[in-house]
Amino acid sequence: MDALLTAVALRKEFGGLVAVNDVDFTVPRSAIVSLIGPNGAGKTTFFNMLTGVYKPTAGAVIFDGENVTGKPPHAITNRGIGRTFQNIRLFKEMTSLENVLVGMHGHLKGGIVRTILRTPGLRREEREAREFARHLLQFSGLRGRDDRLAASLPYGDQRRLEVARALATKPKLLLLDEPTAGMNPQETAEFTAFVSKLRTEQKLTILLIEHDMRVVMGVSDRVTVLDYGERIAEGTPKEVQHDPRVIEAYLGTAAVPT
Amino acid sequence: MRKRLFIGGLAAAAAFALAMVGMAVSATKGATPLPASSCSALQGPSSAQFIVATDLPLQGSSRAQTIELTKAVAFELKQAGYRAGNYSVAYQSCDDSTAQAGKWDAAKCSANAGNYVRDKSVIGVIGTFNSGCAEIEVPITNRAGLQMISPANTYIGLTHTPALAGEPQKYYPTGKRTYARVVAADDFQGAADSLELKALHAKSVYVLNDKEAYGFGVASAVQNVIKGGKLGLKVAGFQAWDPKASSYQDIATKIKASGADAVFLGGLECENGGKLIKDLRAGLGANFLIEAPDGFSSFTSTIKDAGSASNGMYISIAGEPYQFLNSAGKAFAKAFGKTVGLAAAKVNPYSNYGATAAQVMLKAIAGSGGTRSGVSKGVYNHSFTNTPIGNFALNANGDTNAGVISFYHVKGSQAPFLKVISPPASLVALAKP
Amino acid sequence: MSEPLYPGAKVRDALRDSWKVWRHKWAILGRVGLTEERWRAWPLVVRRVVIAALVGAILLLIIGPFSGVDASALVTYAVFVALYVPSWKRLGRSGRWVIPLAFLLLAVTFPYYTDKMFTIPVLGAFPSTSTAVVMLIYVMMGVGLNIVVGYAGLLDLGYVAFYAIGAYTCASLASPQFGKTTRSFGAVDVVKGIGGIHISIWLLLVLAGILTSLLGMLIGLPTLRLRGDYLAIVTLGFGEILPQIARNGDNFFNTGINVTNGPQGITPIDGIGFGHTLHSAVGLPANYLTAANSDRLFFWTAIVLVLFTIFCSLRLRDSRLGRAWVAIREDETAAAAMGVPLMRTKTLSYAIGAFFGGVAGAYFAEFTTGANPDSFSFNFSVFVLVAVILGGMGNVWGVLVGAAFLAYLDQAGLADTGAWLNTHLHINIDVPKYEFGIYGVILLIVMLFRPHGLIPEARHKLEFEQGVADEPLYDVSH
Amino acid sequence: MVTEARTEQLPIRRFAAINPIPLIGLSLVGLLIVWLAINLEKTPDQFLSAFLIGITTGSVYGLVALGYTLVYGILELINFAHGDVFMLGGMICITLISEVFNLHAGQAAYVVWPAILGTLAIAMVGCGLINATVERIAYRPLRGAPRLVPLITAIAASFILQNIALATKGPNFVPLNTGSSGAADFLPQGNVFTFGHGDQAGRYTWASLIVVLLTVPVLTALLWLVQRTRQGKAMRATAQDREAAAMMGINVNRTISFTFVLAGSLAGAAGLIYAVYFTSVRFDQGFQLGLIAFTAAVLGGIGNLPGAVFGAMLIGMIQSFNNTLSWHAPGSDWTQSIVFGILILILVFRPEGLLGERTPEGG
Repeated sequence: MDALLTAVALRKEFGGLVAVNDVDFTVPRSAIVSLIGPNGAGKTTFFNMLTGVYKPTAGAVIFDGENVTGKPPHAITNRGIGRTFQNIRLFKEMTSLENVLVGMHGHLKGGIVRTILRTPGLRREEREAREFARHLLQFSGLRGRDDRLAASLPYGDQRRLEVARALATKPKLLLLDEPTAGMNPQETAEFTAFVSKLRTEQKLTILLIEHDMRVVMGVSDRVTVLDYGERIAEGTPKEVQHDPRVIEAYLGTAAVPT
Repeated sequence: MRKRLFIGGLAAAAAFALAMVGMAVSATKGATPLPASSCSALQGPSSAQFIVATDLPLQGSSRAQTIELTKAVAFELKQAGYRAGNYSVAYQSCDDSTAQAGKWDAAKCSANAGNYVRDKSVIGVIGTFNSGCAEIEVPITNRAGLQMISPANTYIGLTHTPALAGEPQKYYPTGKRTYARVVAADDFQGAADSLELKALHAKSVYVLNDKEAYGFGVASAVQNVIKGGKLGLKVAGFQAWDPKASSYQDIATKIKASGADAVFLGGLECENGGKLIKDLRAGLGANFLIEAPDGFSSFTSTIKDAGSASNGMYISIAGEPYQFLNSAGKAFAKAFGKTVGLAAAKVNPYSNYGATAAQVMLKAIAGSGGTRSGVSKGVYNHSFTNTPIGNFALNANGDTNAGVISFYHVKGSQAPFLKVISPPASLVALAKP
Repeated sequence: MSEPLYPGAKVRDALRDSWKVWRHKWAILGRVGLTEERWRAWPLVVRRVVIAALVGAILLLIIGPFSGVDASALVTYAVFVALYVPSWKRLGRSGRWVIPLAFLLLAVTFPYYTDKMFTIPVLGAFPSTSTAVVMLIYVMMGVGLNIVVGYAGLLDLGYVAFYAIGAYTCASLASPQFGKTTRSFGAVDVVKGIGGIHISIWLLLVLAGILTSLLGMLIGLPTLRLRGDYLAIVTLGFGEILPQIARNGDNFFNTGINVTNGPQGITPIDGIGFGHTLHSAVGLPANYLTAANSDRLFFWTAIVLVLFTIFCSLRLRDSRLGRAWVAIREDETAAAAMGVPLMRTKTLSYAIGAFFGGVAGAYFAEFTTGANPDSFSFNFSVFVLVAVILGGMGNVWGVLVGAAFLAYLDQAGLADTGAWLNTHLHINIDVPKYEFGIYGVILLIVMLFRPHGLIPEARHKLEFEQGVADEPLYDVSH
Repeated sequence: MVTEARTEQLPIRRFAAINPIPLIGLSLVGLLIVWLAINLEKTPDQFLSAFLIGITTGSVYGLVALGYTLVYGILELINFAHGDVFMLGGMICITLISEVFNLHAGQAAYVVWPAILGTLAIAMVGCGLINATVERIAYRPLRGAPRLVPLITAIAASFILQNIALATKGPNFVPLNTGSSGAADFLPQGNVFTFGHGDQAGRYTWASLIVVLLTVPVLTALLWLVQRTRQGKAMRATAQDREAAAMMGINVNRTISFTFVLAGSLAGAAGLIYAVYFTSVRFDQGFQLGLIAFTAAVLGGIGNLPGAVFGAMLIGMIQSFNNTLSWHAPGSDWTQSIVFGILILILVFRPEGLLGERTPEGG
């Protein structure tokens, strides 16, 4: 099993504050890896460095054999990393279908001249894109909601739409940032099943930030624990669960996630 | 369904038919007035065949002068019984300024010129006040053969002596002249202003301009005359003042450092001229020689805005003051002054020019045969006698041969007349770049 | 409803809620026995006739006392009824074109009937053809700016810069400006022996567009990575610098190089037209400026330009690029994470917006036969922005209406309104003087009460209908 | 597919590649210093005059810039209307001085100074109220709206204020009586000192000194207020994190209103100084000057109070040196372009300003 994504001594400082401190990290191909840690542990910062939102202060990110450190987000996305956001960040004034179509931006070609002339090739491309987008919506359980405005969808559907949109970028690696936050237990269970389905049906590698330990333990192959920007543990869910440093880190914080 | 569509279609067809009929029925009687959005109501008989329009900036600080000017033109037309020979002529006053800008506006000038051209009742235009506006309007009216007579434009390139590429032919795309002015151009004023500076014992002159078409033109004329070397003066510096600046201490410092002993303000008073004079006085002292052209000729505004700093400055105006006017001029000033409630000597010199332009226009219309091109025939190479500015002739370029410039010297809250200068032709010729 | 914060709050809330009368129309109509079900049960045509009759009655009440109902008002009403009452869409594919074609026909024939039309209450007469040309040019600029502000959500406060570049491109390359060289390329009616470069205006329209879009990219590249408000201020800066360059461009740093003719501006510009060969062969106008129906020619050409602008704008909106713009407007980070290259996409919106600004500027310069540095003030940028915001950011049709209305106000409406107010209320206020104060009030009111403009973009409208509008206008807790 | 070699030699070092921007910036500053030095050498008197003019203009810009910085610090809003509030302040002062108090040359100090202080108080209170009203009407209802929305209403407010001045005071410059120093004639007209000799002699008047001396206590008081008082703490807390401040029991709306009143009264004070020193105001001058002051605030690091004054002094100097010096100065034709050029360069290359610190991106 080779690594799809490797982070080497990744580091991020804000002013004098070290948010992520020389973290090494690996996501094997076709695995589901979780990144956990208490609030403020630097998980999202770490995510943002992987996806190019932040430039690392030091270190490197190797994706699929290519050094993508410091590349702009769209370039990283187009190389095959799709993501969702901790707080849902859909394009609220666009329909579900349009949201997904934005996700396909990097795979479509229409330039200005062809758009204005609306050439047959462009029409075909657009038609196929719409078909694929509908297919993705259906796959994500959003059948019949193509033309609803994203803002008007129920919460759970918005989460699904975010995933559908991320899938539209045709990723090799899917990053999910706390996807079950705010879901009730039933929705969470459904979502966990959906994540497993993604791996089996879409052949995706998945990296998960998650607070809900049941989700983490349920689906992950490997778990990495961050605390105060440091990697304090790494291993299978079982190993991590019994790691004394992990227990200390979680008990030491006021808000212990369940 | 089909039937309803049919009815709808029928209604539509009927609508268009009605529209066509409506178009056909358009009665025209008398002159078509210019649009109310930029022009006043028609003055004179509404059944008049023709309209003479004035095109002036009626807003901003030149307002006092221009309003009086429109009244002078209206007065002159009324005196003539709204008749020019066999034709009846009505009058409209159009505004080429916007209140926002407080001065003439390029788009407004262009729109006005378009209005005159389209309105076939307009047979002649008296205007413009600002040369920059004339540069826009003249080519437009020229294409329609519409004659313009300006009472105030002094920019040289409009009629002769190219300052810029293609002048003055570029203003006359038809090749025929349709623009004349009864006022002497900047070359006269530049020469007279330089002469006066010399007479006031200046040695080195700092020339300022307000980066406006008019101000830049007159400042350049002064600079060119001085640089011509006949007067033994020199130019210490030539620069613009920024009307939006909060202070001109910097300019004063520069002038002082340049060793100049006089400053010439080529520009308009409304471009923060008051503040400019104040700061020059403060930086250069109460006795420093300041001279300004007719852009500062609204004495009340100048003295009000500059306060005591204006004391001692010299202001030149093209034309003659009341006491130098011939009997026709004095008669006009008396009669017109009475209608607007001013003493004859207080009538603004521009009113005389406006009235003269109106007389020239009426005379030309009388012999025009009722066509626009006919009007132009009566303007060029004609002499005009006993007008409110005296006797003069317009040459083939539309320039006057009367190049008298008068000077005023500000004292306290008054600006009494000082003298007149008729600059020699050799000096006037130096003004060209 | 919370406690009113200050005395004005009640008034504000009342104003904000006033449109709810429309929302609760069924509750009100139900009192007199007309429920929504009954209404819907009526045939479509009957319903439309009722509505048309209501519209007619309202118009009669408004127009009647002010300017009197004459034949033209009746004809206008007849046209409205003919277009509105029959359901043209049911005619199938061809039926969809009836209404747009009718509008186009009305627009093209405008110069023939405008002076025969009734007087609009307060605002005065219908716009003249030359006013209509200016209106169309502003519409073009509005639609162009809408691509930047409405689609991509980038606040551009220096749109006047593009307009100025367009105007100066046209002016300097079709006038005696560069008098030392004499080049002529397709220009019509150049005065003999005058010197200068004279390129056909048609070519210059295209060239102006291309030059401005290049400049748009040049300005865009370093600045577009800035945050929204910083970008706005930087564009404002460019909008202030460019007129100064125009003003001082007659003598760059005392080098004697004259590009812009400085404060004089460049005037006049050559005529636009098809030349005498085409004129005698096919009857196309040789030179608009000398043609008898000059205004109409300018008007029809402007219509073609506006149609082209709208066409491009709509096509772009419904494309991959258009979606990317809206995505950036909504959430830049998310858009980037979905593979949208931010810089390139924003720069494109800038370039395309600039293109139309440049063409409009060039055409405006041609129409007014001159380019003058005084015309390029910050106020102009704000003017176009108000047009976009008033009509509804993002919605081409809204912007069209907004820009046309504002241009009408600017050219004639305000002056007419002022004249009307002064005669009827016996006051003496110079209304056009307060033009920009009035625009300020319009901006404020639109932003406070209808942030999506008078005619919101379809998606916003959808949102209103789904009842989101009952909540605060903006969601504070994201 | 995987290139092993590249995985082997990972660039695990700091990404502190050579950045050309500071180098360019430094060389520009170097050129500027050389240019100033040569001018100083050639025309020392002119240089000194320019310097003194720059300090005075900079002081006025500083007072206006402080208002921008205060508001931006707390709301992250560019309050376009601020310059117009300042202009209204100037109008109020000119009206009060020449029509109500009727000050003129030759009046005794015990008449002049109470009147000036009274004018100052009225202008400060008036402008504070105007600014707070603008906030109430144009910004508060839009709190939480996308950032650009209040920016647009700020422009709207600016136009409305301009038109209020246009309606009441007309389109022309509104002048004040002046004396021989160019400043208001009831101020002391004497020289603090003179320099140079003969025709070239320059002078520094009491009026100029008063302007600078008025700015210093205002800035000190402001710094004290923001850093030492309870209200200042509330302001800083609100600026840091509005929600957290609200949770800590701070009345956020009141704090914001207070900030606007404070900024407005600074504009009022600046208005007085402008009125008595520059002696004429036009309805549209505020916007332009406001933009210059905003540039100053950005230059010093927006949100940073001493930075605003520092930036204002710098801008005042740059303007004055450019306008006044003779040796290879672009001259006043280009002042506006230079100021906005600085604004653009700073925003593009160093948005945190000269004195500002880089903030956590997206933190």
